[in-house]
Amino acid sequence: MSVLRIINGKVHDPVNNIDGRIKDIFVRDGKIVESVPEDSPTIDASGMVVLPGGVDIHCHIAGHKVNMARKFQPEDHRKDAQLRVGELRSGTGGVVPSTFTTGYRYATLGYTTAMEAAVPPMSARHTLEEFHDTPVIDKGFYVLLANNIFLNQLLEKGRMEEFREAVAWWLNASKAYAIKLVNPGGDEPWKGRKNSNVDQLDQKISGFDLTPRKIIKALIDVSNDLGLPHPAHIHCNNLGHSGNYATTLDTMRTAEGRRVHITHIQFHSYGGKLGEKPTSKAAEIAEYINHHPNITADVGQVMFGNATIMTGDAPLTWLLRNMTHKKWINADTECESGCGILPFAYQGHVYTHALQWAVGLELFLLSKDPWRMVLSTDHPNGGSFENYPRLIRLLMDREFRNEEARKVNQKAIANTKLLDIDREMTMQEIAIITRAGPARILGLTDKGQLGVGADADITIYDENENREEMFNAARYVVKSGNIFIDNHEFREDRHGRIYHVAPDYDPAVEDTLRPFFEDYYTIQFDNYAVDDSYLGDHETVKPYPARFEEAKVSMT
Amino acid sequence: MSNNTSVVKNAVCTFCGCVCDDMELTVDLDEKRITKAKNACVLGRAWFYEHKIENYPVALIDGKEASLEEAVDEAARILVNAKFPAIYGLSDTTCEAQKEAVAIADYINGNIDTTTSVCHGPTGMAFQGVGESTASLGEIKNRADFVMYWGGNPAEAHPRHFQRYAVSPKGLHIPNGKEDRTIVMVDVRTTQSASVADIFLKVKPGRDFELLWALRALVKGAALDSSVEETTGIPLDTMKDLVERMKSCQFGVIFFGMGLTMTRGRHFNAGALLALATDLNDYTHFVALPTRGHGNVTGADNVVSWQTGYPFGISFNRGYPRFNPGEFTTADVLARGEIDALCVIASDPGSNFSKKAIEHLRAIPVITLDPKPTVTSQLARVAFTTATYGINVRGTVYRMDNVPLTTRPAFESPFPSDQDVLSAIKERVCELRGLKHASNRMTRQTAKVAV
Amino acid sequence: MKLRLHTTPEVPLEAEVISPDALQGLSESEAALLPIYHGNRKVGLGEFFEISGRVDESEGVVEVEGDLSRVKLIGHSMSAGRLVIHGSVGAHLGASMKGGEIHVSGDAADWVGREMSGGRIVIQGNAGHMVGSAVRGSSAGVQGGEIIIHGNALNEVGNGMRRGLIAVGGNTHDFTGVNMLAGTIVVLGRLGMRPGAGMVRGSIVAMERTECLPTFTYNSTIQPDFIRFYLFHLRKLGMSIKDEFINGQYERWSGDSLELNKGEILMYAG
Amino acid sequence: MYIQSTEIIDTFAEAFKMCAARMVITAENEKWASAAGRSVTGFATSVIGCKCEAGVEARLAADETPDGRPGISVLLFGFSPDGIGKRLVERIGQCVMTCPTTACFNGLDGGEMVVVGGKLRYFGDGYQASKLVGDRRLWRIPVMEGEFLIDESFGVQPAVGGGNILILGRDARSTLEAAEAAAEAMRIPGVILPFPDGIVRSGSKPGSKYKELPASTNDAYCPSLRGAAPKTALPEDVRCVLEIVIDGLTEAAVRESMRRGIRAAAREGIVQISAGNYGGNLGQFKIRLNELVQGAAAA
Repeated sequence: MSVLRIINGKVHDPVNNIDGRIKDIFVRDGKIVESVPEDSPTIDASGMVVLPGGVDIHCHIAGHKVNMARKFQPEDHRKDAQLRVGELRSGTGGVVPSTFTTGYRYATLGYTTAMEAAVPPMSARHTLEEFHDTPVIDKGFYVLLANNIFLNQLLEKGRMEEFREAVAWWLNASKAYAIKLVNPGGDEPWKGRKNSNVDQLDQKISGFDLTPRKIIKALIDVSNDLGLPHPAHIHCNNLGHSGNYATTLDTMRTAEGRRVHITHIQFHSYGGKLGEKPTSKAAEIAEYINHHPNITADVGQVMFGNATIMTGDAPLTWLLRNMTHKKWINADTECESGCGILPFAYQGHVYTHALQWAVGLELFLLSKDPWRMVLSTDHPNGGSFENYPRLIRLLMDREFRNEEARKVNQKAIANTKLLDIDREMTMQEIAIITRAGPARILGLTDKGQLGVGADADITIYDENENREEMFNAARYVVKSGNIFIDNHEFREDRHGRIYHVAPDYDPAVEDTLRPFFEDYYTIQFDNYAVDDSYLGDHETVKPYPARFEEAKVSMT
Repeated sequence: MSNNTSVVKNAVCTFCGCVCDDMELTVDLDEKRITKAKNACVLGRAWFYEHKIENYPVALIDGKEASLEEAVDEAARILVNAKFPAIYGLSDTTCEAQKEAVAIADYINGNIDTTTSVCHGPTGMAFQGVGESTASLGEIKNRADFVMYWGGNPAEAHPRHFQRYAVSPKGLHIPNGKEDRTIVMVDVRTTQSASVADIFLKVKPGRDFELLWALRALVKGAALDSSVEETTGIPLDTMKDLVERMKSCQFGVIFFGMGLTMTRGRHFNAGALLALATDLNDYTHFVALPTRGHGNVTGADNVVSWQTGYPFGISFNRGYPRFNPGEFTTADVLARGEIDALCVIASDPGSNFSKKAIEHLRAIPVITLDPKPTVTSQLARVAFTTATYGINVRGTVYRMDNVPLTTRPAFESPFPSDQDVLSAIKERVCELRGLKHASNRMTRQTAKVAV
Repeated sequence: MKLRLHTTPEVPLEAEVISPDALQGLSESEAALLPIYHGNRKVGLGEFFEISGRVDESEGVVEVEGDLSRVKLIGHSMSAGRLVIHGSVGAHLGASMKGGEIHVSGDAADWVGREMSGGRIVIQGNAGHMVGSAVRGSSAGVQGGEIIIHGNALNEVGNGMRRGLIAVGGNTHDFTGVNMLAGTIVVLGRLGMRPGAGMVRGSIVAMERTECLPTFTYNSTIQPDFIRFYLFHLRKLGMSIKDEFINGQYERWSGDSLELNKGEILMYAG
Repeated sequence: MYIQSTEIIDTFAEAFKMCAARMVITAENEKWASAAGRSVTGFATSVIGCKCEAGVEARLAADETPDGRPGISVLLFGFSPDGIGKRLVERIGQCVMTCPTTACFNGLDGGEMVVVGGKLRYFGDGYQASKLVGDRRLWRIPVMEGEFLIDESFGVQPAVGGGNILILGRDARSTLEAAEAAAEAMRIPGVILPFPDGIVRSGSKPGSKYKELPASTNDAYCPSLRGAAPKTALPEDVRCVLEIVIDGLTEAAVRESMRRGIRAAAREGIVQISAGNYGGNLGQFKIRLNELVQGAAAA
């Protein structure tokens, strides 16, 4: 079928220890191969940098909450239209772009894989429908299970076997890729009378004989026991609150050495007293992670400008709403999750926003292992994914970073170590935090690398001292061996692939689940699971322990 | 009735926005009709029994029978030749068909609009202005001890709403069903629904906004002029009592209907109600939901939103979506005589739009897709007969609370699905416009504009 | 420069290039090539308009003639000069306008001066809905400038207005000044229902009494100097203002108590 | 040179660069506009002792004011825009905002803008509201009677202070009569005469034997000190001297005002008309009396 040669490019492929060497890459049928005939179509990448396609480990790009946020903000879309080009569909951009635009714009930046990070099982069908209309990129999603009433009922009764089977059933029923925890245990108090939240891992969750710690531990364990390619993906309790770094450390300790991923950790690295201004505890968090190879994290960098807060942590959004007096969405999903959405803008002159910005950069720069502290803005919570090129420049260019730091609230900057940090990330390190690292953390062994057998997801940039300009528009983007961007021009539209897991489970668990559904859900148990017709081009990533052990070893 | 029958369990009823998915349909496969619809309400039964296969032509051009291919070609030509074409309807078809319709609108640089613009469009606009606190219907079933209906008549429009979701069911925190709930009904007249209400407020016609505003003031403890009793017809003490109940419930919900959104004040009425529910979150957990009419109107909102960023009332005439209700909504572009071609999917504007709009409808080429002849299809240049979604067509539909479900068709139809026809029109449009593999200059095609 | 509509459009035209900014410095033939949209067809301005003369550099005057009621976006984003329209215009006249002046001898459709930030629009006839308002989803409408409608206007005049002045010679329809953040709306006739709903700050002045929402409180009947000041200003701009309005007493209602309660509706009381 | 029997001394008035602001104060009727005007210009005779100089410039008819009510215009002079801003805040706050029915508008276009209403607004204790008309922001400050309306900012332009004439007469009565006539003639648009009804009897010289005092009595012109003071400027038959000080928006206005004053004061009983100066070392403007009189003759 299709073949391609990419010659004379400067290749950064950290998985295969290639750090800026001129190397030719060969592609056949969507994979990297040893060689192809000399007369194959050829891209001469002289003077260019060749990287694996970018992998976004945590973003919000599809599903019910994203779509609500989308139709919520017509005023944001109208400033940023995506024109239709030939058969490529039009759309709108802004902080929460339309689906086609999301696919095209990720690809334009050189990203070829992105994982939607928070989907209640009931919204899985919706998410997959949107994935169908999100072209070019490969994707998958994490399913929200930490506030699932049925699972929590099993947990409080200590029915751990059934718990594991039920989690496996839910992963199958939703076609998810990984297990997501958001503010474990926080939904019940929120949906209850007082609109409250939990703030301690050992606090009793209203209505249950259960604590957040038990939920966290159980889901970390079940992710590992099922051998899922990606471990439990945790949005810790107390997001955004001063002093929350203690909760974050406590959550990481709860893993007891087992594999876990802490997401948008920037939002969880604050000192100070609750209700007062936050301070930076980035150094403490980075230090802990440096010494605990079982832990991986993505940063959740905040970028100045417009953002949209969208999270399963609804009580947090209510707090923010009462501060900003802006329009606000709350959306509860029966028995499964909560959700809050509001438009937001990070402003450099605001102490807290400037501190958040600096904390994120500190986390990147104080972490010793780039494989375990990877790039994200928690799009669109910390800012749009379209900020990545700028973020990369902040990491690679100390002078630029310090210049930017001087433009913002100086009290905030003074409360961080940012200006004392000399580190500038290398191209190889950028290749790790945007490609090789997230792919490895996800257990997507064919992504984030350019070795023989890997997926032919390749991006080629013009070398440019200004890294923001360089990463802003890839000159070539090859997705599954097909050229999507050809010398800065869009080529034909392609669907990406959907990645999901399907761990084995004992079908008997359905007998346990069915009565609960009949009593407390409003859709029939038999209509709940999403069938394969929603997957299209997909890959079931097999859970097997070997893969997990391998990943674990490579990280130590 | 033949012996060749089958039973479809857990079938999905797509008649109204309740989208009940516990139907048990008995199907006569020879006669191709549903003979029994267990669990269906009176409306659902009518829907299931009514849709049998009739001997209509698959397509008509100018009232004459035509082949599917001819009709697709003619439809595509009409749309491609039009300078201001519009596509409308979409609330009674699958999401798969809706996706194709938006694609066509994009490729012909036309308008896309759904029946939302004439039902809960104002709610959509209100949502964009003030947001909303909402929940899936199971949360109401499991938690709501205060349930209010405003400007709707679910007993007649959504007959199973009380029973399945909001009034009588027992739930996690509502062990005794209706006994554990306070039911409040607000309307301008005593409807059949009022009989379930513990409290019924008869608001003066056209005064919903004032009443909502007054309730908001009471919730916030803001200044309130006593003239409100006279304007709304509701005594202040009644309002105060109601607000106390709302503030002190465990979990409250307000459902609202077109009695609110389509009366004077429209999107501001809806906005006032959404804001009231949001304000109440200072005291307790409180949500609000529109009761949506058509079986998949919520799906239309979702599909159009994810593809364009906007829910309805969209123009692609400049090569990208623009949103403006009133400017691009179908009833308005028709009434102003602006569009020069219209494609209607599963809707009948010819029977319910304004006189002026229908006058213009008669003057321009119209394309219809519908399982049955309608007033609009009688006027159409090209009329397709399509299979009925849900009954004959598998696909995705969204319940009024945005929960997606997959339909379980009862029997096959000889007619193509809306998706099939629209997909064929889309392909033909692309051919006619030469969009296939067109040269795609420039990357990151964005227009930083706000015209 | 003069433009005359020579062909009636079959479907609405979108012609934001009809503005002194876009036409400045162009010859007739260059101007004729400026893109406008006839429905979904991009055509040259010359296909619908006869163009004569040039835009003089100092005054920047553009005159337009013909039934422009199907021509949208005239004067969009205009920043300087004068646009004189002999006839009626379509939607979005002077939207996002920043400066200069637009004068229309006939009527205008919806969205006159939406999101305007400076300059002045004068409509001799009536205007449609959404005069000087915010776009859907946005909380901020007019940021500055002046809109003078000699006739009537429909719903949502000044929705989300933040600064500036809107004056209507006749009546307005419902929700005048809804969600106003600040600014001034003067209506020489009568306000429709629910004026000032959700207003935060700002003033709505009307010459006929209307019912206020229950979240507005009657303060007193006073004679605020600023009304005199504004009415004099409007008189200088050519509005016909009766002396008794200038010298009159006004009922002051403050609201909306659901918001800051710093807005006001002032109704002439003789 | 002489006008009739009055000798116009060949000397010059030494005037200074100053800055000025103009308030237009309107009210329900002339009475209250004048009341505000009197009050706001009170104790504003000399920058030396009052930090500013102010006076009523003109009375305005209803059609000459921004809100169509009768009013007055007041000029206020000082040495810096900053200082003028402070004086305006103090004086308008105490004398105009307090005065029934008044409103206070800026009367100068352009120049440097100083914030006045924008500071007084805080009196509104959070209830104040602003109105923006074009680029002009007005503040509405709620008061017990209704509202006080004032411009946020006032223009301050370069101006001329310290124009003067000295009227040297044979006796107190005729000197006062001549000074009154002169002051009457000198009130033209653009100038004010800051002293009581325009006339000052205690002309001063810079410095004093007492260290704290910046100025002291002008002994050379005091009839009673003839012989006691080191030197006198008075001819034998002069028994009374009165001075008229003029501040104006422009040098031309000051000159015109002085010219009119000299003409009106020159008469039987007035021996000389002179002017005060410091030898030409301090002021930026030297207005020679002869030029004024000759210029007028030429015209």
